[in-house]
Amino acid sequence: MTFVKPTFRHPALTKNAVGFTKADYEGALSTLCAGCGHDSISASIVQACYELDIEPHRVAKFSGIGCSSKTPTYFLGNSHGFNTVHGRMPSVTTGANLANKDLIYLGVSGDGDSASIGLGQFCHVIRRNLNMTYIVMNNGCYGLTKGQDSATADRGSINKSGVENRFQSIDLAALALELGASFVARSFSGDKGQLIPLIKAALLHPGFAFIDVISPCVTFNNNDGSTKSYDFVRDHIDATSPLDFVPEEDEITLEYDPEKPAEVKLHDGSILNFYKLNPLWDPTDRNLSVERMNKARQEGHILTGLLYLEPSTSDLHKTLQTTAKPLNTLKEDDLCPGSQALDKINQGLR
Amino acid sequence: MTFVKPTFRHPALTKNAVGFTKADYEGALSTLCAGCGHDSISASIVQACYELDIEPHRVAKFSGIGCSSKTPTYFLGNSHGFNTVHGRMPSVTTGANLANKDLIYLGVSGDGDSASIGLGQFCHVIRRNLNMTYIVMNNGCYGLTKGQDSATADRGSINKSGVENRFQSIDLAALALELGASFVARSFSGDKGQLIPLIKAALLHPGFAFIDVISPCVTFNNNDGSTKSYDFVRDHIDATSPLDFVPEEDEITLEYDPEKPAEVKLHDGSILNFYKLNPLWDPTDRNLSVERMNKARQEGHILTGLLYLEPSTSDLHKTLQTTAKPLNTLKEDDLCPGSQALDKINQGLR
Amino acid sequence: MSKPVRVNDMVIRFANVNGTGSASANDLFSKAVFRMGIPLSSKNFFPSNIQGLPTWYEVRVSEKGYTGRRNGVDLLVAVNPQTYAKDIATVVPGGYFLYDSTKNLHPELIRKDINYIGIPMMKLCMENYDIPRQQQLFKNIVYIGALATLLDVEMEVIRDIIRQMFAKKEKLIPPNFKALDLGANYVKENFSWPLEIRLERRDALGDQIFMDGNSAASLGALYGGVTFAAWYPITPSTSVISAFEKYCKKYRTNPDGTTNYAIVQAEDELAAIGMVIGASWNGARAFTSTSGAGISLMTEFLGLAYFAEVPAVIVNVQRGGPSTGMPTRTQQSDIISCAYASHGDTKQVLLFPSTPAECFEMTAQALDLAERLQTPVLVMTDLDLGMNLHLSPALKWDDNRKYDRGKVLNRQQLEEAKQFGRYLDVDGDGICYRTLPGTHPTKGSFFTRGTSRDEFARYTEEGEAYVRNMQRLQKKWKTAADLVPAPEVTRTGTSKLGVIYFGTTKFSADEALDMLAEEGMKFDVLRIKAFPFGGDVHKFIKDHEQVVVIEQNRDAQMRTVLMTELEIDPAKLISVVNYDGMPIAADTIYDQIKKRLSPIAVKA
Amino acid sequence: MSKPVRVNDMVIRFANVNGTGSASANDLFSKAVFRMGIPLSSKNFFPSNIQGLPTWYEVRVSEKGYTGRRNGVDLLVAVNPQTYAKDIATVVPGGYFLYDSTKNLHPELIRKDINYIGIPMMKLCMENYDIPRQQQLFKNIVYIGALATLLDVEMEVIRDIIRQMFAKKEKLIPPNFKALDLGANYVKENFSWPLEIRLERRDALGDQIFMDGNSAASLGALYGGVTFAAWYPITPSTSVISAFEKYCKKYRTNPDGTTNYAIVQAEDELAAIGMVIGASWNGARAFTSTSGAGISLMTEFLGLAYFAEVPAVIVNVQRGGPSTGMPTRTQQSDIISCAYASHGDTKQVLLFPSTPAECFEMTAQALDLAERLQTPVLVMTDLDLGMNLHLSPALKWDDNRKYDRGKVLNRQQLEEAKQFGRYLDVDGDGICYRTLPGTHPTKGSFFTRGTSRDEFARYTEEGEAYVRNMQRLQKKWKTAADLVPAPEVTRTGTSKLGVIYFGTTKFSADEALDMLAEEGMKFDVLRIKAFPFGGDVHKFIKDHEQVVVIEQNRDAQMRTVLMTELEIDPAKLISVVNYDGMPIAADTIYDQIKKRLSPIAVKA
Ligand SMILES: Cc1ncc(C[n+]2csc(CCOP(=O)(O)OP(=O)(O)O)c2C)c(N)n1
Ligand SMILES: Cc1ncc(C[n+]2csc(CCOP(=O)(O)OP(=O)(O)O)c2C)c(N)n1
Ligand code: SF4
Ligand code: SF4
Ligand SMILES: [Mg+2]
Ligand SMILES: [Mg+2]
Repeated sequence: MTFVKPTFRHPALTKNAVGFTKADYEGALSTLCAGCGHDSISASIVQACYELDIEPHRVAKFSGIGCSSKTPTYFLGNSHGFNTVHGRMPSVTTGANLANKDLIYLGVSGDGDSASIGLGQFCHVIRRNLNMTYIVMNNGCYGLTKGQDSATADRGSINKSGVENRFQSIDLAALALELGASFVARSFSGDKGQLIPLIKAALLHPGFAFIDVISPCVTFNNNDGSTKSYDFVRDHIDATSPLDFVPEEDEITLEYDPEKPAEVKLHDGSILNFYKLNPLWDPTDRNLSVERMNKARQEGHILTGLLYLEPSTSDLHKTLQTTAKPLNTLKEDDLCPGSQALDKINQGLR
Repeated sequence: MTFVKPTFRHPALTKNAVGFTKADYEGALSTLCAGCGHDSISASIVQACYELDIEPHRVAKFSGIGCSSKTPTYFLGNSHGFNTVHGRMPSVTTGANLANKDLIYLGVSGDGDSASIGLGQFCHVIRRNLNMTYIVMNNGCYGLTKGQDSATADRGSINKSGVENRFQSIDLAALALELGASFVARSFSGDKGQLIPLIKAALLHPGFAFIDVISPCVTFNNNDGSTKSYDFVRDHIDATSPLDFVPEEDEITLEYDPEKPAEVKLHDGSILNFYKLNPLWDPTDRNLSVERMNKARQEGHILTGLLYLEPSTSDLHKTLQTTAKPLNTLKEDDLCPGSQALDKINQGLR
Repeated sequence: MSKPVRVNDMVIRFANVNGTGSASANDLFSKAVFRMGIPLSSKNFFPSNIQGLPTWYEVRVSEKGYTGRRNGVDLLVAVNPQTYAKDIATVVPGGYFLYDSTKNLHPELIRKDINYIGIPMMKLCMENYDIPRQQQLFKNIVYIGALATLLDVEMEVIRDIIRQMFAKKEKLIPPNFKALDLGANYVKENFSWPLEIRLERRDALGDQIFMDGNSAASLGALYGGVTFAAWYPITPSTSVISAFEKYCKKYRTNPDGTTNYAIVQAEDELAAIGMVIGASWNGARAFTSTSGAGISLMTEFLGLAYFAEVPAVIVNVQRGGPSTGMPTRTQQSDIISCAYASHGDTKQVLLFPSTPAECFEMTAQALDLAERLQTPVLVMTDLDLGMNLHLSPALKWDDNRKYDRGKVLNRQQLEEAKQFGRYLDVDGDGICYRTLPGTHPTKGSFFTRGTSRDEFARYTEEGEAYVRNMQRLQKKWKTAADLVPAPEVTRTGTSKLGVIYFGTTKFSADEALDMLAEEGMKFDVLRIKAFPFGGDVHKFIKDHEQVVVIEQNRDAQMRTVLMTELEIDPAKLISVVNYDGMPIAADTIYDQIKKRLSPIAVKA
Repeated sequence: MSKPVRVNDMVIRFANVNGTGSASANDLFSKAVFRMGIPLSSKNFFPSNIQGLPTWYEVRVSEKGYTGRRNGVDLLVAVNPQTYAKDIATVVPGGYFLYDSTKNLHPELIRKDINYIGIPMMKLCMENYDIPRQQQLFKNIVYIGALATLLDVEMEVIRDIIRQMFAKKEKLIPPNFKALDLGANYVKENFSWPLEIRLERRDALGDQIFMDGNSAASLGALYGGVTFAAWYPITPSTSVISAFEKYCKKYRTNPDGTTNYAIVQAEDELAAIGMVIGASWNGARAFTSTSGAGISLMTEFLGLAYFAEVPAVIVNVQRGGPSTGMPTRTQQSDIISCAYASHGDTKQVLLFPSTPAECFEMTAQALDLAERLQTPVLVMTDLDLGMNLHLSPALKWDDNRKYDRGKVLNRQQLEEAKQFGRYLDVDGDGICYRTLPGTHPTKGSFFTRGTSRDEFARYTEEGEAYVRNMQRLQKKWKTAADLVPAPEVTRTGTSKLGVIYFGTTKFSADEALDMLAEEGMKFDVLRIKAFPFGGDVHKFIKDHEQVVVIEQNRDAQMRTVLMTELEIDPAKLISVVNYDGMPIAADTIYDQIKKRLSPIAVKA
C-alpha cells in the first residue's frame, strides 16, 4: 500500500526559481522503519533537487530491489520512476539514458543490490561513464530480507543472527575509483550538511557520479546493544521471533568538522569513525585519492566527502557520438531509409 | 569433435616423482587456431603440473565458455573437468571445492568470460578467498564469437571490424588486488620461463591465486597489419568475409630480463610493452604493489611477474571451519542425527 | 442476535501492524489451541516491508479437522485502526469485533449485525508499564489474555507456553503473565464470557506436530545428508536456509568446533545454483532454496544440469508472480517455468509436498532422486506451506535408511570395469555411471560440458550422437516417472468424477469435497506428488469422465502439464483456479466446481 | 552407370576445413546458380570453433523451387581428407565425388557405385602461386572453376560476381580469374563435361533476392525505427547486430558525424535486455538479439516487462539446445521457454518468420506490436534462416507507413485528460495509456514496478487489485491474438487432413506434401506466424480430423502450446519432429507422415 501524504503538511512554502515548492519534490509517505537512514537520504535528494531548481519531471529515477530501492516512491513524486529488478538498475538506466539524453538520471540502490547481485552491472555502468547519479544507501546488510550480511559488511561485524562476518568487505567507492569513475564521493545519511551539496554536485556532473552513503539500518544493525536501556525488550524479542518486533528508533544525525575524525554510535552501540575531507583539498588527483582512501581504510576511518572528480569527463553519448536530439524524439523521416534505398539493397542481393 | 592425440608423440619420456610422464598431463589435440596464445598457456599448465609432481587425478579443472575455456580439454586429460556456462566458472568451482578440500582446483577463463558476464562471480570468488588457481587467458577480445572487443581491450585499440574501442579497459589484476586477493600475478603466454613458475606458485598457494595471462588472439587481433607481407591475402579476406579465412600464424614467444621493458610485436603489428618485476622485490607489501601497478599503467607498461602475495592467507574452508575430512566423504553416521533426535524435535513442535 | 453455541469451529483474524511483536503473540494463541488438542491452522498475511504496515494473522479452528481457509471471519481482533473499516467488512453477520477501545470507534464503523468488544489495550498498558517499548509489546499479550478468556482457552496452557518460551530468561515470565491477566480480567469484569463461539479441549491431534514447512524442509536436507548449501536471500524461502543453519549448528558441529557442513550466502541465485551444481558434481549432497525471481535466474544453470546430468536439489518456495509480483503472498505459479526450465528441450523433476512432514520427507527424497537420476529435482512448496504453522504428521526417520548415492563408480569398480563411458546406457534405464574427481589415477576421468557429446563424453557435433543422447534422456525421464513418489488416490471407486490437486490445495479441497458430497456430488481424488506423473495419474484420468484440476495460479499450469505429458483431451479437464495470493479457500472451490461442472456431469 | 541427364535438380555438398576461405568461395558458386535464374538454397554446417575443423556447405538446386533440404548428396566436393570416409558415405549411388587428387585416395575409400573426379587442387596452386597463404586461398577458387565446368555453370556469371566482389580492389580480380581457369581447364582437359547432372539458365526467380535472415532482421529493425540496440555476442544471433550496425553507419549517420542510433555491447544478456527495457520505457524503439543461453538469462527481465508492461523486441535466433547444446546447429526448441518465459503466470508474444522477407517484415512489425501491446515481442527465427542464404521475396517498404507508437499520451493530451491511471483499461481492450518521462511538469508521472499495483500504479498487496490486473492482462492477450499476423492457410478445402508448420520447416514440408499429394494423400496447410494463435488456427484444427504438426525440436513444443492455448485434444495432433540440428529434410517429413498417419486417416 502506498499512502498518500496529507497535503496540509506544507501550507505555503517558498517557491524556487522554476516555480516549485519543496513539497513538489516529495513523494508518498515512507513505509520504511522509523529512523531508517534511507529516509534521511530521500530528504536530502528532495532538498538537493529543490535547491538546484530542477523541474521535477526532468528527473527520471531508478532503483533495484530492497528497502533502499523503495525510496524512489518516497521522493520526487512528480518524476517518472522505475523500480526494476534486483541488482539490474544500471542496465535499465543505461537504456533509458540513451533513449533521451535530455533528462537527469538518478539511480538509487542498496549495498546488496549493488555489491552482490548487481556488482557486474555496477562495474560496467562505471566503465561506460553513463551520465547519471548513482547513490548506494549502504547499510552493510540486506534490510528487506531481514538483516543478512551484505558484501559491504565490515569483516568482524556481528549480524542479526549473532554471526560474525568473516569476509572481506567490498569498498564500492574504492572500486569505482579503480574502474575509472569520474566522480566518487562518500557521506553519511545523517549528515545532511555534507550530503546535500554532494548530491547537487553529482546531479550536475556531466558523467557518472557515484555516492556511497553510509545509512544505518536501525532494525538489523540493532543487535549488539546489550548496554542499551531497552535490554528487556531485546531479550523478549530474542526469545520469541527476532523479526517480529521492531522498536522505533530515532534517526542518527551528525555534524562534524573537516579533517577531524567524528565518532558515531549506531543503535547497536557499535562505532563508526568518520573522517571528512577538507573541502579545500584537490579531488582531481587520482593517485592522491587512491592513497588517501587506502590510508583511511588501513586506519579504520571512513573517509567522507568528494573523493575524486574528473571535471572534463565525456559521457556515453559523447563516446557513441549520438545526435543532439534525444533518440526518442526521432521520427520516421529521421530513421527510415525508405523504399528506394531498400530497392537498392534488394538489388545488391541478387 | 575431440581428436585424440597420437600416442607415439612421446615415445619414452622421463617420469616425475609420482611416476607420470609429461604425456600423462596432456589432453586432447587442440582445436584452437594455429599459433593461439591459449595453447602456450595449456602447455605451461602441463609443464607446471608435471614439475610439481601432482598426480593428474588430484586436479579438478574448470572453465566457462570461450576459446580459452575450451583449453581444459587440451591439458590434463586424466583429470576431471567441467566446462560450465559462460562467466559462471567461479561459482561451480566454489561448490566443487567445498565438497572436497583435498583436490587441487584449477580454473581457466577468458577476458570475456571473467571481465564481462562473469565479473560479479570473479569479484566474489576473490572475496571468499577460495583455494584455487584462476587463470585468465586475456586476449582483449571475444575469440570464439569472432573478435568483438572485451572489457579488457585497451582504450583506443582497433578491433576486427575496424572500430576503435572507446571504453576504459578493466585491469583484472588491479581489481583482484583492490578486492583483497592473496596472490596476484601477470604474465605473457609466450613467456614460459616466467609463466611456468608462476603457475606452480599459484597451484601451491593455499588460497585464491590469480594469474592474468596476456594471450594474443592470432585471428582477431590480426587486423591492423597493413605493413605485413600478407597484405594481399588480407585484402582478399576483407573483400569477402572477414571470418572466413584464418591464416596460420606462429606463436609469439618472448624472453626478457627483469626490470627492463620488452617490446612485443603482435601479429597485427601493434606493440605491447612488458615490464618484468625483479624476482628479488618484495611482493608482500600491498601498498607498494598498488603503487607500482598504478605507475606502470600510467606509463603504458604491462607489469608482469608476481605482483602481490599474502603468504599466510586463510581460505574459505578455514573461514567456514569445515571439518578436516572432505565433505563428500561423510556418511550417514556423520550426517544424520537419527530418529531419536527427530522425536525430540517433534516433541518441541507440539 | 442469539445463536447456538459453536464449539471448536471458527475463523479468528488478528489485524495488526508489522514490527510490533504481534506475530509471536498470535502464535502463542495458536499454540494454545493446538495444546488443547483441537485441529487448527494459522496463516500470516504480512506486507513486503519491515515495520509499520498492516499485517493479518488468521486462525482457523475446526473440530472436523478442516485446516484450509474458509471465507468469513467470526472474530476479528483489531489492533490496527488504519484497517478498521476494511476489517469490519470481513466479519460475518453475528460475528465479533474485538478492538482497542483506548480510543473511541468512529460511528461510521458501527455495523448493526456484529458484536463489538472494546478492550482498552493501550490504556491498560500505559497504566501498568513505564517504558513505551514495553507498553507496545505487552499490548499484544493483553489482547491474547482477553481473547483467551472470551473463547475459553485454558489459561494454564498459555502460561505453560510462556514459561517454555522464556525458560532461559525467567525474569520475562511475570510481566507476561501480568499482561495476560490484564486482558483476562478486563473481560471478566466487563463482558459476559465465554462467547457463543468457544473452544473446548479435545484429543483430536494424535502425535501430530504444529510446524512450518520451511523448517521441515531444512530438516529434510539435514537428515538427507546435505553437506553444502548455497543460497541467496529471498522471501519466502529465506527461512529454509536459516533453519538449516540453525539445525546444522546444533547437530553437525564436531567437538573441536569444526563443522560437517558448509553454507555459503552467494552473491546471487546464479551463483547459488552454480555452487550447488559444482558441489553435487564433486559428490557432495548439496541444495539451495529460492523463490520467484530466483527461479528465473537459475534457468540457465538448470538447463546445464539437465543436459550435463548433474544432480541438484532446489527447494522452490513459490510466491505470487510474475516478476517481483506479490512477494509475501502465496501461489502455485511456477509449475511450467520449473517443469520446462531453460531453453531447448528440457524437463525437470518436481515434487509437490502438502504438509510439513512431506516437506521433510520430499527434501530428503529429492536428494536421493537427484543422485539416482543425475538431474535437478525441485521441491515445489509455497509461501503458505513454507512460512505458516500447519498441523502435520510427526516427522519420521528410519535409522536403517541409507542414502541412495546413485550410480557412482569407485576406484575398485573402475579398476575392474572393462570400459567406462560417462554417457553409456549400460543398464538400459537411461541412467549412466558417473565418477568423482580424484577417484582413480588413470581411469574414469571425463569432461563435463553443456555441449553435445558422445557416450564417452567427447565433444561432438554429429547429429546422430546428439539424438541418441536426447533419446536416452527421454528414456531416463520414463525411469524417473517410476522412481518419483506415486500420487495419493483417495475416495476411490465412488464416482465418474475425479478431482486432482496438489500441495497446499489439499486442505481446502478436502473440505469443499465434503461439502459437495453432502449434496450428493461425489468425487474420486488424486493428489499429485511428483512430475513426471507416472501411470497412476494417467489411469485416474482415463478412469473418470470429468476431472477437476484445482490449482493456485491464473493459467491452470498443472492442467497444461497434465495435458502435455499424458496426452489428455482438455475437454476432460475442468479447471478451478484461485490466484489472488491468499491460500485457496474451501468455499471458492465449492462454488467454482458447482459453477463449472455441467449439470449432466454433476448428476453422474 | 548411365543415367538420364538431370537438369537443375541436385544436392551439392562441399566438405571443407573452416578458416580456409572456403565459405566465400562456396557462396560464389551459389550466387552463380542464383544469377542463372535457378531456384536454390545453400546451407553452411560449421563447427563451434574458429579454424581447423571440418565444415560443410550444401547447395540444393531445384527447378521445381524446393529449397528445403533433402537427404542424399549428388555431388560431393571433398577438400578435407579428415572427413573423406564420412563424406563418401553420403553420396547417392551414381553420384560424384570430386576431390583433391594432389594426394592419392586410400583404396578403402573407393566405392564402386559412385564416380570419382580427382582435381589436383593443391598441386595446381603450388605451381601457380608462390605464397603459401595464397595457395591455400585459391585452392577454393580452383575447385569452383572445376565444379562450374562440370555442371555447366556460365563462367561469365562467376566472373561477374568476382568483379563485383573486388570492385574496390581490382588487383585481386586477375589472380581469381586465373584460379578459376586452372580448375576449369583441368576439367576440360581430363574429363568429359558437363556431367549428367547439370545446370541450365532459367528465369524462375522473378524479383526474388538471395539473402540471410539475420541481415534481413537487422534491416527490419532499421526500417522499423530502432534507435537503440543492446546485445551480447552469441552464435548464431551475432550477425543480426553486426549487420544492424553496418546499415546504421550507412543510413543513420548525420553529415556532422553524429548518429541517429546507439548500440551498446552489454556485459551480458541480462544487461542487454535490461537496457532495451529501459530505452523502450523511455520511448525509444529498442531491440536486442540473442540465442540459446541468452534467452534463459533474459527470463527474469522478460517477466518484468510482461508484468510492468514495457515494450521490448527480442530477435531469438534459435540454435540446438539445451544448455550450450549445439551452438552451430539449428532447432526450433525455444518455443515453450519463450512463450511462457519467467516464473509466475506469464505469456509472451512470438512471431515466426519463414523467409528473410518475413524476418524483415516481422522485426519491423514486432516494434509496432511491442509498443501497441506494451509487452515484449520475440521474433523466433533460427540458425538456418538467420545464417544461411535463402531465396526470398524482395524486401518491401511502403513509404507512407507510419510507426504505431501505441497508446502514449503527450503533454497536451495529459493537459486535457480528466484523470490518468497508468493501468486503467479505458478502451476495454486491456491496453492502457502510458506516458513518457519528461512529458508534463505535474501530470502523468507514475512509478513502474514489477510488483502488484492498482490502476493508478500505486503499490498494493490487495488480492482483488492483483486479480483485476492479471485478468486485464488476459484481456490484452486476447487483443494481441487479433493484432498479430494471421496464419497463412494454403491448399485449402481439399482434405480432412491438415498440416501445421512454421518457420524454416515450410520449405521441406511443402516438398514433402507434394510428394504425398502425388500418392493421393492430400493435406490442407496452415503456417503459424504468431503466438497467441487467434481464431484462424483454432478453426483450421477444428475443421480437420487429423492435423500433423511439424517442428524441429524433440518435445513437440509447438504442439504443446497449441493444445494448451486452443484446448485441442492431443489425439487430433500428430507430431512430426526432427531435432538432430540439421534443417529438417523433405524425406524425413514424408517418411514420418506416412508412418504416423493411421491407414484410415490416410485414406480419408
Ligand atoms: C533476484 C532476486 N533475488 C532476491 C531478492 C530478494 N531481495 C529483496 S531485497 C534484497 C536485498 C536488499 O538489500 P540491499 O540492496 O542492501 O537493500 P536494503 O534493504 O538493505 O536497503 C533481496 C535479496 C529479489 N528481490 N530478487
Ligand atoms: C550466456 C552466453 N552468452 C554468450 C555466449 C557466447 N559466447 C561464447 S564464448 C564468448 C566470449 C568468449 O570470450 P573470452 O571469454 O574472452 O574467450 P576467448 O574466446 O577470447 O578465449 C561468448 C560471448 C555464451 N556461450 N553464453
Ligand atoms: S529494515 Fe533497515 S534498511 Fe529496511 S527500512 Fe528498516 S531500518 Fe531501513
Ligand atoms: S579465435 Fe583467437 S582466441 Fe580463439 S582459438 Fe583462434 S586465436 Fe585463439
Ligand atoms: Mg542494504
Ligand atoms: Mg578473450
